[in-house]
Order: sequence, then structure tokens, then C-alpha cells
Amino acid sequence: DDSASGGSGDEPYVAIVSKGFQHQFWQAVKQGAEQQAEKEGVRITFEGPATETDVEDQVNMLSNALAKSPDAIGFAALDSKAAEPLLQQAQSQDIPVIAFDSGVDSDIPVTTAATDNKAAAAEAAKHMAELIGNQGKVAMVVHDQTSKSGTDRRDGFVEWMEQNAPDVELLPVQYGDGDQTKSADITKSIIQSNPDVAGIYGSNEGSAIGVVKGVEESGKQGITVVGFDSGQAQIDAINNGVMAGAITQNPVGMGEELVKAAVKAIDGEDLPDTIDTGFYWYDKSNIDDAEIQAVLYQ
Amino acid sequence: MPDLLEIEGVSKGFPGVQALDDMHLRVRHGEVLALVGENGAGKSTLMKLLSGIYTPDAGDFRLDGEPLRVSGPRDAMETGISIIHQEFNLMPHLTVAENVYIGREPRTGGFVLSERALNRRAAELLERLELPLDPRALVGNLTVAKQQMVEIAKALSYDARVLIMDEPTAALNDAEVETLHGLIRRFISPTTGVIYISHRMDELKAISDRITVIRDGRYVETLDTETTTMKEVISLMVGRTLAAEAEPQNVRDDRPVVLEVEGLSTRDLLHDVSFELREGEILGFAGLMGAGRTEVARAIVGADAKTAGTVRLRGKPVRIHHPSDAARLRIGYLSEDRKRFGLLLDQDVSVNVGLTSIGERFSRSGFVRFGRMREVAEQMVERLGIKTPSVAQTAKNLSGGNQQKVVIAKWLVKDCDVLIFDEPTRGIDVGAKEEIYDLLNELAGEGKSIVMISSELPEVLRMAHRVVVMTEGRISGVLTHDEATQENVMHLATLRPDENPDDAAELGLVGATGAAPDVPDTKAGDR
Amino acid sequence: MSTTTADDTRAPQAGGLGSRWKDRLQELLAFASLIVIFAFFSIASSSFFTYNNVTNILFSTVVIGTLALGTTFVIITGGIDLSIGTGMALCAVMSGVFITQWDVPIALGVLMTLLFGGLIGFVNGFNVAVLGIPPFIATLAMMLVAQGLALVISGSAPIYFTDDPGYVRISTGNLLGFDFPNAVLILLLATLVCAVLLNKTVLGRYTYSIGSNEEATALSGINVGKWKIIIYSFAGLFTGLAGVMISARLGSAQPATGMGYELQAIAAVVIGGTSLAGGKGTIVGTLVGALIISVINNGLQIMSIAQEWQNVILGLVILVAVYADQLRKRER
Amino acid sequence: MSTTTADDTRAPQAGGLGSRWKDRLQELLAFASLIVIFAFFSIASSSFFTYNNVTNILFSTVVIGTLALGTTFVIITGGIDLSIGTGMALCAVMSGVFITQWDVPIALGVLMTLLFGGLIGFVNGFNVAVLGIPPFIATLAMMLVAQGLALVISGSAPIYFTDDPGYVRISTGNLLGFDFPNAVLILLLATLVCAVLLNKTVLGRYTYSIGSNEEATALSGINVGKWKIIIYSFAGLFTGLAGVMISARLGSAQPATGMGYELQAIAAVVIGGTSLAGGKGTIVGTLVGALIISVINNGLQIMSIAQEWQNVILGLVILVAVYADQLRKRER
Ligand SMILES: Nc1ncnc2c1ncn2[C@@H]1O[C@H](COP(=O)(O)OP(=O)(O)OP(=O)(O)O)[C@@H](O)[C@H]1O
Ligand SMILES: Nc1ncnc2c1ncn2[C@@H]1O[C@H](COP(=O)(O)OP(=O)(O)OP(=O)(O)O)[C@@H](O)[C@H]1O
Ligand SMILES: O[C@@H]1[C@@H](O)[C@H](O)OC[C@H]1O
Ligand SMILES: [Mg+2]
Ligand SMILES: [Mg+2]
Repeated sequence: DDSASGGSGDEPYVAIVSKGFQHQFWQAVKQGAEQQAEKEGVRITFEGPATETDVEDQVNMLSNALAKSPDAIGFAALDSKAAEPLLQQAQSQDIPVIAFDSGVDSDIPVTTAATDNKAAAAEAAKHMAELIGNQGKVAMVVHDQTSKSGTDRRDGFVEWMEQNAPDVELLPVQYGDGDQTKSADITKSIIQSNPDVAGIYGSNEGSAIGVVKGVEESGKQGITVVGFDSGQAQIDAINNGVMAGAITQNPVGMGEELVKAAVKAIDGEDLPDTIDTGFYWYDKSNIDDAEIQAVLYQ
Repeated sequence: MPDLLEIEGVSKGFPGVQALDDMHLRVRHGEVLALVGENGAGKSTLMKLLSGIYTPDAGDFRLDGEPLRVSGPRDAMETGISIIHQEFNLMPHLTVAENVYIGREPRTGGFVLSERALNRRAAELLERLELPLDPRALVGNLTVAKQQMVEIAKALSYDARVLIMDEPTAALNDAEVETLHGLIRRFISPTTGVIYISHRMDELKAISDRITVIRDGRYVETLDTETTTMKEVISLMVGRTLAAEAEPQNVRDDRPVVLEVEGLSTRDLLHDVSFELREGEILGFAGLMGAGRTEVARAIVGADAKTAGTVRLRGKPVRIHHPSDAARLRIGYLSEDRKRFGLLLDQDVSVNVGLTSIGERFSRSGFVRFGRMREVAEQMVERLGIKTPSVAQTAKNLSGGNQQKVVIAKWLVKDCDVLIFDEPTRGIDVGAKEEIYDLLNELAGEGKSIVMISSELPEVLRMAHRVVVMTEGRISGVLTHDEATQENVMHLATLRPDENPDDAAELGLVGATGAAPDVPDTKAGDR
Repeated sequence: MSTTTADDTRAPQAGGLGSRWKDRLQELLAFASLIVIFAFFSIASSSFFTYNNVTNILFSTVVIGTLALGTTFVIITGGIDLSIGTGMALCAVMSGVFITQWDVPIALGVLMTLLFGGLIGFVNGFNVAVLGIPPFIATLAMMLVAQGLALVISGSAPIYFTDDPGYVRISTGNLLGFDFPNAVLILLLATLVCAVLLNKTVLGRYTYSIGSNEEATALSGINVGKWKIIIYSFAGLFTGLAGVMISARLGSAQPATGMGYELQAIAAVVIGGTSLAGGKGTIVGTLVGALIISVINNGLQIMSIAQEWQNVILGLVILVAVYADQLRKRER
Repeated sequence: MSTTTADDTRAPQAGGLGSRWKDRLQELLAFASLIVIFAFFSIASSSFFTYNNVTNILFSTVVIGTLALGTTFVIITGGIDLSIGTGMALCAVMSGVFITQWDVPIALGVLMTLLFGGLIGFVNGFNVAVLGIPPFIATLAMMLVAQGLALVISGSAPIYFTDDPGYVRISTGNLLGFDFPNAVLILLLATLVCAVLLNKTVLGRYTYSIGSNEEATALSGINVGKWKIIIYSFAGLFTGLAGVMISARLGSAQPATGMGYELQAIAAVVIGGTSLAGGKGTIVGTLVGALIISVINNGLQIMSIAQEWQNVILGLVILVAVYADQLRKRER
């Protein structure tokens, strides 16, 4: 039986190479993709490097995916230029590429299903400023200083603050690799050296939970925490008031859109340049709304 | 005319030890100067000063009257001082040729090695020196004796003025000692000289011109070998006279058998080795280098795999897969290679002495009784005259002979019924040797059974109740105390059943054509 | 014999301190580097030397410290254990399975997790001692296997201990009654236990012996294989403990974490003066090594040094600290 | 002398093939594991054994393979180099600086990058040989420093070689005229160079000698310190080369990458039969080790094995492969 390899089977095969696979966010994307695949009767595989700095690893995965001659490829680039030669190879093999999560700097992908991370971070900044009364020190614990999602969520936040909240003082950005323990330790150090810190922003799930842990462990009251993404721990933190609110993307939706687009591409249908999968601000007040519940993952 | 080498007022101290104190020494042109002294007297330290490994606290060295200042081993060699250290300095992963010519490899363009030239050169050297070594063999696979030969070859490959040999024969048997002496005689010329350190008194007469005795780091006296008896030398060394030629004690043939080995074979060497060890007996094992004595011992205690054979203890077959099985059955094995298989060099004396018995003697519900262990170690230091500032001294800081005593002590601490001692007196001074012989006799007297493997035939002959002789992995004979003469042992030790049909026939090997070394032989070794 | 007396007069000179005491001194000296670093940060930043921050530092040392303790034993035998990081993640996941899915009481669940860690260690020990696989490879393989299994067993999702608030208190509660997290207490306790085991027991003695000369130890009648298995299993208990500590702190078992922790733990051990060649090392040294790393990390964060410089400085300080240590050793 | 004959007769048994030849055989046997694994995947999946995929595998081995080659020398001396991963990232960044910012011609830029790698190695060697810092610590410190510097120098952003398409061709071009990436060619060439250096030159001889017995080597009059510095510097060249290869492949220097590569490279070396204790090892073994890892990774991905299981299987296969290797060694 040859079903493991290549698109020679009956059902179309979509190979998805993401930026990661172990984290909740990616598991949610995968889940969405699988649901949609089931519906549409396509077979998918979902893979990603262990950490989001493993650019070479991802390129290897992409070339291995191409070796299986899939009918379409879903791709979230860690570094869009690094994959350019492979994307060209895909094009020459007539394999449509659907970008997701992070845009690919190239006109080869037929469409991109993604969150506008800068806009999302700006939204987080806006809520932060509001919550602290537009003044005071704000610290940022960011998951990565080189990846696009990291820098966009940092820059989107910083730029909004600089333009709209001149009385907010931003402390030097600290990076915690999205690791909860490390982010918690960093948070405690921040609080230690800036006892008057008014708010702390965590730029993805691991960072946000780390910030929550750090604030809790420091025993300090009254610090406004704004997070990113969802997951059980963040939902709990919002419910019990340690976290004021967070931005969530729509990872399940992203996975669904990705597979939908892939099927359309295989069928030769036209696709829009971008599919905005959207983001939402959620806090205690709207967390139980159906619209929000639909995009949160536990 | 000044002497070849002059040493004046040299002192060297280590924490807690004054190894050398106002030492002086002269080596004349064209002579072999023997340097003797008890274990820890400072012989090796003096040589390390000469070769630039240590720097002296005080004193002068002169070569041909010129002040000699060596900055390190390389400098020493370039100045013409070549040394064979007591502890080997070999690279086990390199071949014989590579070891001998390390740092002086034939090269093209200064960088690319010529393996062929190297091996050729080494082969020539080995042939000239008549050393039975394969230039391409890995040194790590060689026995101690052959490694010693590599050291000798290396030292002689330099254009040395002064050749220093620190116990070069400790691992050699008489035949090999002979070869070495031949080498030394050929090395000696009017412009060269040799410092020869040894604890084997018998060879001093054969090789040295003069003998310098040192004690406790101080110069004692220098004697002309011609006009001196060894007795005098020994009494200067140890400060008393020793009993002359002794005989094995309590030889009886009505002793019950304790250990019975039958048909023991290993993949590489041993063929159908069978013998019995009786209660309270000292059973000597003689043979030439590589005859397989060490391998027998290792196979018995489970350090190496057996391919066939049974071991019975007091008539009951026992399974020994690992030295710990042997230890549980109260069979102990003291290895011939103290550095590799005997000592924890980085640990202190007390831990080394106690190691065999931590589980049963020096612990209570899992906790080590360090106090008790220290006490016992101190007793051992006392009993064996181990020269060390305290039992807390690190083993590697002890002199070679004292390290050997520590290894012996380790097995005395454990109450074993069967003790297999492989070259137990290697590197031990004459005085202490006597003490160890007394100790072995004492142990045997208490009913312990002892296997004594030794390359020093006189030692075997004076200690062993019976002598097992091995050749080429087989037992070629077992001699009673009365039969065991130098000639008889050597005859059996030099039989070559593998290539000499007559020898095979003499050993009763059926179908021995010399071409089939692994034909199972049924009745080698009379019992 | 005459030589004996000759020496006895000289004995007190060197035996005075005794090698044990020398070792202790050594530790104190490694400790000196820590003190200097600590003093530096105390002067450089007023927020550094406060009760709260010192507690923070200790708290942030717990996980790496726990891993480092166990692995000290393995390293002293001359081995290495690369599986402790992902093994810890797997143990955390198992703790989640035991406590939240099988509904085992917390105390029992913790015990089972420790034993599961011991099992990981046992397999490592078996592979090393019985199959003769080099420790680096055996534990590298286990590192990969544990990483995969943590994901498989957890379904690649964190397991939350939301319904077991008692579990979180293992780490963050204050059993002592004042503001001193249990986690730190447990680390100190574990350090004490390890120090006693390493210095006072047969296990410790054989750990040193094997590392010092494995063949000589075996020929002394000690079942080296058996003891290696025991030592790796024992070290595994600490992988389990670290799994409990990290998941208790986070209130969840994170299956994807752990990679890289092994390197930090080994670094702590080695900075603490334990030799990767085996035969040498101390528990206090390991704790000091772990503290050096976390003090530097914390201090640089407190001083708000730009993060890309933090690693540069951490690297340089480690270099200097170890170099100073070397110098002192040579001097004595 | 009678013993002469006695021993010569036995010589053929032990020395018959010559120890070098035994080593060669050993390599071939390690190679056997690779063949078995390769055969398995070829049967399991039809997309595996195709020209394209084999080229993929080789291509994906380039970076780890290059790092592993250099580090083989260091490991044979009994040392270790943890700085190769992040050092590679730093070299990639420097290459970017040289070529895109200083506008140095590509060939010169590459040369400067190699030398920069050599400089990193030199500093490691100096710290080890002159300051006496254990290799683990010295190179761990360098790992941290290099990681930080890569971020500092690049401003934490990738440096793109967009205007230097020639640079990318270093990796992906086909100098041979058919579809065979230059990167693979360079890896094979580098392997050849290393094999020659290790086996045929003074550098190689002293590498083995130092690892086999450092003290004895020094006592034989060899300037061990000097040679260690040379060996580490030499290994550093390969860090530089790997930096070029990875940035050429990706068309960009990624400053945050690299961490973890050191472990993979060391694993390749050790799987290839080099002992971390020093004195023993081969270049071919290292290449085989690196290939074993990438063949397994590729094969599992080609077979679309669920990703969480991939590491589990990788771990188990490494274990089995090395165990089989051990068995064979024991048998001979
Ligand atoms: N590195 C060292 N540190 C401490 N003490 C040492 C060191 N080297 C030698 N000693 C001590 O110096 C004394 C002289 O040792 P040395 O090795 O010179 O004796 P030796 O005469 O060669 O003895 P042997 O016959 O046993 O080889 C001994 O007491 C020994 O313990
Ligand atoms: N580690 C080893 N590797 C390979 N061969 C070995 C090893 N040890 C011993 N041998 C071989 O086994 C043979 C027997 O050596 P063994 O040590 O048993 O002899 P012996 O009678 O005790 O003589 P010796 O006086 O040399 O100790 C030797 O020829 C040697 O080449
Ligand atoms: O792009 C990813 C983001 O969407 C998620 O939140 O966390 C990891 C990121 O790299
Ligand atoms: Mg000596
Ligand atoms: Mg022997």
C-alpha cells in the first residue's frame, strides 16, 4: 500500500508545514484543519519544527513534503525568504501553496489565511492604556525577538503606545522564549526593579501565562496584565481577575480556512489574496459570548 | 675531567613530605649506576627533577661539568637525557611505532605523515633492539610487559647521553631482563651513562658498575658493585639484614581441595586449563610473558568471559560472571596492573584500602563507617609499612611501591578464602618484599589458599608449595615443591605446542600438527 | 618497620586538614565567586538584595537545581544524563495523568511521579550498564523518546491541575508559616539528602569509586553494573521531583517544555566543580553552580540590561568565575 | 630470544588485519546500520529511494555534518565544543555583515567568515589550553556569548543576501552541471579534507595522541597547549563553514538559530563511534552518524508518521543502531 506517500491515492493530499507543532496554538490550527479535511474528504499531514527559530529544520520539512508530491501545500513561514527556492519548486510542480498564520513574502502562495498581528497587538495596547488610565510604566514580555509574530506583536504594541499614550512609559522589552517558567522569573524581576509597574503585556500564550504566574508569585496586587492567545490557564486568569483581558486569534478557524482554500486551489477555483482570520479582544465581560467561545481553545 | 652527570645538594618537598633532602649523586662516563632505596626513598622524584617534570627547591645539576637546567621533558631529551618513567607514559590508542616516534614522525612538508617510513623506522629500531613487538600493534592491547618494552624502545630511540631507567624490569621476566641488559651494554659508550633503578637485587650485580643507596630522601653511600655483596646493599637500604634464602613453608600434600578449575578456555588464549588449589596452599603460577597466567586469573574471577570450563569451590560448581560474584564467594583477585585495574588514583589511601569491604565491614545500614575504615587503613599502613603522610593522602601521590602495597592491603582487609595475587611484589623494595612473603605465609598458615602469579622465578620457587607452569595458553605442567627447579620450570615454560609437534606430543596433545591451535586438548597438565 | 616511624613524625603536616577538609575548602572557594557576584549586584541595584528578591532567586533555582542534584551523581560516575529535561516534562505529564485523570490522592500521585522518574533512570541505567551503550547515546535516545511520549500521552495539550489546588501549594505554599515558598524548602531538603547520601553512604562511595576507576572498582568485587543502575535510577527520582516542582509551580503539566534544561543543569553541576571525567564533585558545589547561574540571570534582569547582552555577560561571568576557581586550586 | 617466537605466532590473531584495518572494518559496520535503516525506508515508502529524495537527505545533512566534522577533532582530543551551534549563527551574521554591509566580494567574505569561525575556535582553545578552563565550561560560555553577539550585531533581525544571488548558489547551485547541490559537494569535500588531515598529518596524530593520554603526550615533548589551540581553531573553521552553508541555503543569516545544533552534531559524532573520552574516532564514522540521523528524520517524515511519534522512533532506532554496533565490536 502506498497511501503514506504522495498524492497517488484517491483523495487529495494536503501537506501542511507550520511554524510549530507542540504548542497549543498550533494544535488548535491542526484541529481546525483536520475538521475541515474530514468534511471535504481530503487527507492532510501537519508538521512543524520544535522551536520557532529552527528555520533550517522547517525548510527540510518543506522539502520532504514536496518529495511526497502533495496536491497542495499549507505553509506558515518562519522566514519567508528562506523558503523561496522551495516555493518555486512547488510552483514548477504545479502544487498550489496556501500561506497561513504568517504571510509569505512572495507571490507564489495563492492566498494567505492569517491574523494581522500588528493590528492585534495595537488592540492589546489600546486596552492596556485604557485599563491603566493612560499613564504609568508598562512592561512587555515577548516570546521571541527575531520571529515575525514576535516582532509584530512587540512593534504593534509599542507603536500604538508611542502614538496614542504619551504618558505611558514602556520599560525595555524582555524576551522569555514563550517559556512559562522563564517568563515568570522575568516578570518577577521586572516587578522587583520597578515596584510601580502598572501593566505587563505577554505576547503569546506561554509569555502571558508566565506573566500571570510571576505576578501571582510576587504577591503584588493591582498590576494590569494583558495577554495574547487563549488556553485554559489564561481563561482561568481572566475569570479570576489576575489577567484583565487578552487578544485571541482564531486558530481553529485558521486551520479550517487553510484547508478550504487548499481544496479550492486544487479544484482550480479563484481565491482572494488574503483571508483575514480575525482576532478578538476578550475579557471577563465577553468571555462567555458564543462568538468568543468559538475561537478560544482550552 | 668532570663526571658525566653531577647532582649536588638537591632538595624537593611536597605538602607533608620532604621527598629529597640535600641529595647528591655522580654518574661517571661509560658506567651503569644503580640507584636503590626503599619504596618512597625519593628515587623517582630525583629522576623527575632531572627530566624537568618537577623543579627542585634547591640544588644543582651538571652535565659534563656544565650547569644543567632543563625546562621540561622536551628540553631534557634535547639535552640528551632520556627517561623511562616508572609509570608508563604511553598513548594506548596509538600504535607501537606511533608511540615510539611521537613528536618525531617522518613527515613530508613538515605536516604530512609517512606511515610507511614510520613503520619501517620503528621496525628497524625494534629489530636492532631485538624487541618482539609489532610496530603496528595498538599499545592499549599490549600486556604490561610489552608496554614496558615500548617504553624501552622509545627511550633508546633518542640519541641520549644519560639514560634513566626507573624500574624497567618490574614487569619483565628473566629472559626479557636479559635482553634489556644486552641493550644497556650496547648503549654504554665512553660518552654515555645509565642510571638504573630497580628493586631486583639479583640484576644489580649483573648490570651495574656502582650502586648508590639512598634513604628517606638522603644520600647514604655509593659502592662498587664488584667488591660489594648484595647483603651489604640491602642492609644499607633498609637499615637491617634480611634472612637469607628461605624455603616454602608448611608444604603438605594432604590438604583438601578448595578451588577446582576444569577445562577453562577463553576465546583468545586459554585452552582447557585445569588445576586445583588446596586449602592453606600457595600455588605458584610461572610462565613466560603472555603465557596466559593473568588471563586464567581474570577468567576465574569473571573479569573476562570464559568460552568453556567449570569452577568448583569445595566440590560445588559455582557460576562466576563478574568479579562481584567471585567476591561473594570470597575469591579475591589482585591485578598485575595497579594503575589501570588496582587503584582509585584520585581517592585517598583509606578509601582505596577499604574499597573491597565497604559493603560488609565498613558500613552500617547503608552508611559508611569512615572512622572504622580509617582505623583499619591506618593498621594496614603500619603493617605493610606504607610510606604516606597519612591515610588521607591521595593515592597518586604515593611512590610506585607504596601504591602497590595499598593494593595488597585492599585484599588483606577483605577476608577471602581464595586469594589470587598477580605479580604482588611488582615494584616493592627488598625489605618490604620479605614482609609480604611473611604475610603470604601467614595467610596460608591461617588456612587461606593463595594463587601467586609471578614473573620472578626465584620468588615463585621460594614461596610456592606447588608450581603450575603455563605456555601458550595451556598448562604445560604442575610441579611439586621438590620438582620445581629453575631448569624444570623453564623447560615447561618454553614448550611450543602450537608450532612444534614434538612439544605438542610431550604435552600429550592429540593430532597436534601445529596448524590447529584450537583443537581441544583433553589432558594437558598433569594433576 | 623503620620507615613507618620516619613518616609518622611528618604525618601531621599534610594530614592536618585532611583531604575531606580540603574538599570542603574548595567548595567554600567556589562559593566565593557566588558571593562576589552577589555583592556586585547588591551594590549595582538597590532592588537586588531584598528578602523578596533573594527568595525570587532561590525560587527560580528550584527546577534546574533539582535536576542538577540528581545528575551530579551520574556525572560523578563519569556518565552523563541528557534525558533529564524532557524526562522532567514526561514526569510532569504523568503527574497530571495520575492526579487529574486517575484521581489518585496528591501525595500518592507525587510518589508515583517520583517513581516514574526513577523508572526513566532505571532504563537509562540498564541501557548503560547492561547493554553497554555509552551514556551520552543512551540518554540522548531517552531524551527523544521522553519528549515524544510526553506529547503522545498528553495529547499535545497541557494538563491542568485546576481541581487540585493542593498540588500547586507543593510549590508555592508556605509551610513554614512565613513568606518562604515550599519549593525552596524542598530544594534545600533535597540538597541535604543528596549531600548525606553522597558523603556518608555506600551509594555515594561507589559513585565516586566508579567514576574514579570503573575497572578497579569492578575488580574489587563491586557489582558495578548493579550500582550504575541504582545510581541512574536514583538520579531519575530527581527528574520526577523536578517534574512535580515545575508542574506544581505552573499549575499545569507542559508537555512541550524541558528541552534545554538538561544543558543548564549539567552546566550548574560542572560550574560547581564536578568533573565530567568523573570521580570528583560535591553537592554543595552543584547548588552553588545553579545559584551562580540564577543570580546572574536575575541580577541582569533587575538591572534591566538589554536582553541580547545578558547572555554575553552570563557567558563571560561564568568564564571568569571558573577561571578564578582554577587559579585558587592551583595556588593551594 | 625465546619469547619472540612465542609472541609472533600469536601476532596474526591480534595484529593480523592491523589495527587501522580493524578501525576501517568498524566504520563499515557502523555503515551497516545506516544501510539497514535506508533499506527499510526504501521498502516502506516508494517516495523514499528516489534521486530527489536522496539528494534531499544529503542536502539536509550538510549543516550538522559540517559542524560534526570539525567537532570530531575536538572530541577525539577528549574535549567538547558546545559553542558550534550558536557560533554558527554568529558566523552567519558576520558573513551577512561582510557581504551585504561591507560589500566585500563573496569569495573574500566567505573566507573572512571561515577565519572568524577559526577565531571563535581560537578563543575556545586559548581558554582551554592556557587558562585551563574545562572544555565544557569554556565552550558553554562561548555558546552564550556567541548567541548574544549574533543578536547584537544583527540587531536581532535576519540579514538577507537578496542582492547577492551568487551567495545562495554556494549552497543550492549545481556546479557539477546536473542536479546535485553544491552544498553536498562541499560537505563531501570537507569530509575528504578532514579524513586526510586526521589520518595523514601531524595534526591528526596529535589529536589522537592528546585524547589518548594528554600527560604522556606532553611528556613526549609535544607542546600540547599549542596543539590544542590549533585543533580548536581548526574546528572553528567548520563553525564558520557551517555558518556560510546555512545562510547560503536560507538566503539569510538567522541570528536566533543555532541553539541545539551542537547537541545534534555531537550526537552524530558519537553515533559514528567516536568516544567522548577521547583517543578514538573516525571521520567516516561521523559522516555516517550524521546521515543516520537525517535518514531517520527524512524517512519518518516521508512516511507521514505522526510527529510526536517521530522522536520516539528516532530515539529507539539510535539506541538499537548503537547497540548493534556494540555487539559487533564485542564479537570481533
Ligand atoms: N606529587 C607528589 N605529591 C606528594 N608527595 C609525593 C609526590 N610525588 C612523590 N611524593 C612522595 O615523595 C616520596 C618519594 O617518592 P618517590 O616516588 O620518589 O619514591 P621512590 O623512591 O621512587 O619509591 P618506589 O620505589 O616506591 O618507586 C614519597 O613519600 C612519595 O609519597
Ligand atoms: N587487553 C588486551 N587486549 C588484547 N590482548 C590482550 C589483552 N590483555 C592480554 N592480551 C593478550 O593475552 C595474552 C596473555 O596475556 P596474559 O597477561 O594473560 O599473560 P601472562 O602469562 O599473565 O603474562 P604477563 O607476564 O604478560 O602478564 C598476551 O599475549 C596478550 O597479547
Ligand atoms: O505565530 C504564532 C502565533 O500565532 C502564536 O500565538 O504563538 C506562536 C507564534 O509564532
Ligand atoms: Mg619510584
Ligand atoms: Mg600477567
